[in-house]
Amino acid sequence: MKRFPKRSSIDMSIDFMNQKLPSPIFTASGCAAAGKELDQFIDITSIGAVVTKSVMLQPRSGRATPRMAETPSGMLNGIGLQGPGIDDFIEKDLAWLNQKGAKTIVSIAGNSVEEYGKIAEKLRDISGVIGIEVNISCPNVENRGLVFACDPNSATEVIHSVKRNSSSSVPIFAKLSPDVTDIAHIAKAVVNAGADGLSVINTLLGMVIDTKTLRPKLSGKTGGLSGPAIRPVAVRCVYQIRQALPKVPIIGMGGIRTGNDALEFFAAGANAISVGTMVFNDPEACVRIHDEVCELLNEKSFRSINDVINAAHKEQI
Amino acid sequence: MKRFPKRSSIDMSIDFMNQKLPSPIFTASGCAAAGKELDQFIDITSIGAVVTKSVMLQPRSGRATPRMAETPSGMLNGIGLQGPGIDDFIEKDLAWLNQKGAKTIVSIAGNSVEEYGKIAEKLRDISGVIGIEVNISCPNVENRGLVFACDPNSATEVIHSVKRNSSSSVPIFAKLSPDVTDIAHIAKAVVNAGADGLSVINTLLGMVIDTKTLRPKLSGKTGGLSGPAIRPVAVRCVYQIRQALPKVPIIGMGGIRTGNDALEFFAAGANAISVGTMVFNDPEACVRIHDEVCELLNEKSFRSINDVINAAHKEQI
Amino acid sequence: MPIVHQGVVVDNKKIGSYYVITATAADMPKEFKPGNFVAVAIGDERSSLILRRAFSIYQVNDRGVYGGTVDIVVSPHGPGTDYLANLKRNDPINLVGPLGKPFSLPKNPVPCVLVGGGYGAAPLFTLAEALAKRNCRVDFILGASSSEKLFGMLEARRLSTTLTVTTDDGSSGQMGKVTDVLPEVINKSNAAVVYACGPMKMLEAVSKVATLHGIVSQTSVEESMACGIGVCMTCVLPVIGEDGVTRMLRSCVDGPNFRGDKVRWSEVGTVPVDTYGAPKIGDH
Amino acid sequence: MPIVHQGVVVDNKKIGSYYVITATAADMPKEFKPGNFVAVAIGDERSSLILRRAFSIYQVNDRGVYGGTVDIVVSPHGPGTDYLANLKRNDPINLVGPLGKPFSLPKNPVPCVLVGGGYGAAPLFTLAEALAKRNCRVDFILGASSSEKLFGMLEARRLSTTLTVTTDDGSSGQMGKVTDVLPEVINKSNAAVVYACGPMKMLEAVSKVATLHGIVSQTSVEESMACGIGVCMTCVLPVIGEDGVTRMLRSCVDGPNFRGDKVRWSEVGTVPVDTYGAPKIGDH
Ligand SMILES: Cc1cc2nc3c(=O)[nH]c(=O)nc-3n(C[C@H](O)[C@H](O)[C@H](O)COP(=O)(O)OP(=O)(O)OC[C@H]3O[C@@H](n4cnc5c(N)ncnc54)[C@H](O)[C@@H]3O)c2cc1C
Ligand SMILES: Cc1cc2nc3c(=O)[nH]c(=O)nc-3n(C[C@H](O)[C@H](O)[C@H](O)COP(=O)(O)OP(=O)(O)OC[C@H]3O[C@@H](n4cnc5c(N)ncnc54)[C@H](O)[C@@H]3O)c2cc1C
Ligand SMILES: Cc1cc2nc3c(=O)[nH]c(=O)nc-3n(C[C@H](O)[C@H](O)[C@H](O)COP(=O)(O)O)c2cc1C
Ligand SMILES: Cc1cc2nc3c(=O)[nH]c(=O)nc-3n(C[C@H](O)[C@H](O)[C@H](O)COP(=O)(O)O)c2cc1C
Ligand code: FES
Ligand code: FES
Repeated sequence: MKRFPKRSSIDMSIDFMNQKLPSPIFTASGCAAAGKELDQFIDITSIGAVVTKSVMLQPRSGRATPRMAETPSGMLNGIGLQGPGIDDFIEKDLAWLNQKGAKTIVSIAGNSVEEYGKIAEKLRDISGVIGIEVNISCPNVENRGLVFACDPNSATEVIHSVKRNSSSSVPIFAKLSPDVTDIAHIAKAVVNAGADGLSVINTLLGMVIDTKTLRPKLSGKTGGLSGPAIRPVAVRCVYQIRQALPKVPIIGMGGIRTGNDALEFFAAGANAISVGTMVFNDPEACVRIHDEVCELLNEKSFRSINDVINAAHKEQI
Repeated sequence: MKRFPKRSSIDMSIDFMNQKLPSPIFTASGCAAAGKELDQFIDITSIGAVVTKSVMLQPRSGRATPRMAETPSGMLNGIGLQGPGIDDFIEKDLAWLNQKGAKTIVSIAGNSVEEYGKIAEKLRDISGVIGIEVNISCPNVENRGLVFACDPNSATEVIHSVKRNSSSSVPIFAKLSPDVTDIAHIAKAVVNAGADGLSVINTLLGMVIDTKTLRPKLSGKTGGLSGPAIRPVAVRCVYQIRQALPKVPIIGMGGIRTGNDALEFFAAGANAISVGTMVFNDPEACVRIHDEVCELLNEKSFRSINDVINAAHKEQI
Repeated sequence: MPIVHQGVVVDNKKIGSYYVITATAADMPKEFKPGNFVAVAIGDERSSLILRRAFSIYQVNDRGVYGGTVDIVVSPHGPGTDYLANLKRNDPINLVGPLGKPFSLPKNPVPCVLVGGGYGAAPLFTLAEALAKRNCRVDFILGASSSEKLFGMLEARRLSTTLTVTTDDGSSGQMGKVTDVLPEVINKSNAAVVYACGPMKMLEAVSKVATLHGIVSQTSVEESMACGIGVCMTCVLPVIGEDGVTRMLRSCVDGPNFRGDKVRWSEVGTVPVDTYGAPKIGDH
Repeated sequence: MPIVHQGVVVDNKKIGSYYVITATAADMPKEFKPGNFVAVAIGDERSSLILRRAFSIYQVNDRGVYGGTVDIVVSPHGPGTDYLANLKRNDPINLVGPLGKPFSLPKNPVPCVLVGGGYGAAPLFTLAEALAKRNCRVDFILGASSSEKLFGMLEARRLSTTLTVTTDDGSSGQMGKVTDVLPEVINKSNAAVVYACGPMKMLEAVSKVATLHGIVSQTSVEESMACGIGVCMTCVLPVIGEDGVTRMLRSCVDGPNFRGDKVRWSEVGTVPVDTYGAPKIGDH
């Protein structure tokens, strides 16, 4: 029996760019594949949107195992962007999502500025795609493998190229890495480059040493830290970016486990949120969190999710 | 009854710069005050060194409460460097530590490059001080409040000024912030500036929103994230710095709770470790972890702590 | 000297809306003085809650069948207190204590009024016994929002000359606040000292009344604590010292028991501008 | 369809060095097929361990006094399995299941050899019953490092024509590995299929033997899993497809049961260079 959102008097719908969405709660890229598996547990058309696993131009095997390590209130992952490549993705995964009537945000990743553009090109005029999330936490092979998201210039180039090659009606979200000295600075750079919104945050770079072998546990040595452990960093990033950019749409994420966690992100400035790692713990998480947010807003006698967005920035009464 | 280290065949002593220390396990600055309170639970002369709360030139009241928030497997703090000022510190705290025969690493903090130098000057030729840890995670009032540790130039200036003003026989440790794009780059800069060693890492900048008020929970809005939650980030930082600087002495810290956690840091490249937040959970932690490391080395039939330091960088056999 | 003790739960009784937990505590009872507290760990190393929770010591027994034990009174309202409320007999529980400066006792056998708000009554019964030993007359006032939140009425009656009860909703005793009845109790008993433990607002009001009557008050404050042993500086509040200078004092080691007239109640949660070392520039 | 079920522990029995946990599971038994597994949460929202642990379903009961229940066999050796081993009757336990592709069963009534290493025996008993229903002869081989790590000998005997036991230390059955006796069992029983569950090294050896004898093997692999439901891509291993192309397949949804001759055993833990989409440049 799938879990459906409970009836509630709270208006959870949001105006997401030019789209009306039933809920501000999305999946997180890489934590929901392309929606099909989760649809056994929840009705994926009942959540705000399905953010798909970052897809690249070519099929990718990803990294060798071990690809993950558990950490206190979190996990480290180094999947290496395993995926079918954009053509297969459109033909199979996107087709399935469309036939289901799901709202899809396609996450894309590339090894070069050009590759990002090519993928965006392929997604032109494909129905069902309500947004493109640009995962710039990838090493730029043309720049000593420096991660795009950590360099304002490379980040800018990527967004330019995606924007140029995709249809103007589809909003572009730049997904930012917290592993930078000044995330608000990067945020401004990508928005100036044409990003319509921001996804905040990607994982933190971390390492776990296997004390049996005294070597890094992941085959890729370092990996991305996610889960409740990183929530305070994610909330801080959303807050800082909202301070710097009062109007830009933000999809907040990072360790969201409960409706109360989600509320922290909305108050900090998120217009929508993604639930990632906690889906592994609870496949129904997106719908459960939707219900929990409704209950909390009810207790606080708010009417709509819009009543709490940015609340932390308003002056204390 | 204080907890003393168990007898063990393992040689846990380290050559720390020009000093021989009985254990590679230290307290962490701000998590042990000036040793006196902890000495009720453990004999502070039995651990490697007491790293004292960062002291400034003048007495400081610190911030208003709330100063802390609990987070998943961690905590957020915004104390605001409450302290007696360097003169009182030397007269009372350091005097007590010396009379006890403790090995002390004095952590210092300043609002300006000049202030760091003045504090270092005051510590010249004061006995019992085996090292100075320079907490550069402070806003530089002369540079738009930009944190010294986040800017290679300011960091360099601070280390210069401390080095210039302190006696050459006392090693200087620069304590680095993980909130930077490239921590190895900062590490190289401060070592070139004369730092004899590095302390890695300070807290991550984070925020918790109180969902009752929908406002930041800490009076200072943001605070420092610490505890097991951040351990994978800390291990990664130590590993990256060891890769970049094969010889520099590193004091590793960040979420160390058990002997197994400590082993991760030693393998990643730490020559010594500091235990911070987990002391709040277990006042005997420093000694317990010492014992646990001994047991683990025994099981692995190592003879000395030096056998595992840097192990993760050696080629897999 | 405080100790770290890995103990077990001997008993967990629900009384009103509270849970009275008895835990083995080795030598803590020998070290105990009225007003001390214990810091309790929430779960083992698998727990995501790494900070201890502070609880006043309600009773101690230094040579029961289980050796030394301590009793605490838990009011469940969050993850830590909920966890403790659900503990069962023989469950492990890790305690650090006894912690904090105890109540200071009068040198002479003067009358004392003890005011407890809700679970704030917990530390007052061992205090009453200590005062009785010094031949001090003890009058009790217990207050709460409603009757099920009153704690220790029978004991309070047994240990006192008079017991006055107030509840906000009048569900038991007199309807109102403890401070509505405090002046009369002070006058009738000729009290020289008022001891109070409960919500900060209550402590503020009590110390005001005491000052008005020209008598001393000892208030047991409740500040959020990360370590409980004096090393973290999270539990501070502005207190005026002997020298008239206000300092941010740690309630875990300099308190939790402070002279009411020394605490700058209206400025708790701030750093008064005249505080020693108050920020000028570049605070962080 | 798998479900998320907040259940309770009905029973937890220690057997040898294992713990057999019976948990309420609502409708999972109805959905169950031999070879499925469940993903079990380690503690509640207070727990710092957020990833579920995977366990083969050992038994199911779809209409007991507690409604549907599932049994799992837990070998404690780390925080998660230790936690489960300590669960008591009526403790809450959260399950997701049934998960994974079940064993594929032969169309015809051919003889089958079932090989279980340690707790790897757990999924083989429901399989044996299913095979018996199809009139397949079943021969069992159980192996372990030593006798207390053998699981389900009595059941194995009851459900099979022959049972052969091996232990590394000879503490019970024949001293040695399951593959020392497998060839003879295959020959004697004229087996057409070998089913195996246990350590990866054992599975590799078993599938080699099966291939040598020109028969099929079904191996149930054990890869570290973060989600168990197919969304995270942590549990992959290189498997050759119908089209002869090697892909990194998810053991949680494409497995855990694979044809032994299709798994590139010696390259598990690597990405073979000829794998579909294998890295050329810029992998991360
Ligand atoms: C000296 C002292 C004595 C106390 N005595 C008792 C007692 O006898 N009985 C009782 O029920 N409670 C007592 N308290 C309060 C008790 O410590 C808190 O209710 C408890 O820590 C809340 O934890 P939680 O996880 O349930 O709630 P949460 O609010 O989720 O706690 C989150 C964090 O905030 C801190 N915190 C929250 N509320 C308080 C508070 N009121 N005081 C201190 N820290 C807080 C917790 O320590 C924890 O770190 C005392 C507190 C102090 C300082
Ligand atoms: C399909 C499948 C069926 C299984 N059936 C059983 C069974 O019937 N009985 C049984 O005792 N165990 C079984 N296991 C293994 C069991 O899942 C692990 O022993 C358990 O996850 C270890 O958790 P831990 O916290 O105790 O150990 P840790 O080693 O501390 O676990 C840390 C992390 O690594 C993962 N992990 C560690 N070892 C393994 C492993 N061998 N396999 C998968 N993940 C691992 C854990 O999931 C966790 O995320 C099965 C595993 C899989 C994949
Ligand atoms: C296993 C795993 C795989 C991920 N893959 C991607 C990915 O392909 N693209 C991406 O932008 N983010 C990816 N992420 C990051 C998440 O989308 C999210 O930004 C991050 O995990 C923080 O949110 P969380 O704590 O809720 O998981 C991945 C995270 C995990 C745990
Ligand atoms: C309450 C608190 C106060 C701290 N104060 C200081 C400080 O004064 N100076 C400093 O360099 N680091 C300070 N730190 C950071 C710690 O020394 C340590 O670098 C960090 O907490 C990571 O280690 P941990 O996870 O073991 O606590 C403080 C940390 C905490 C939790
Ligand atoms: S709680 Fe740490 S100093 Fe008081
Ligand atoms: S465990 Fe997540 S895909 Fe298999």
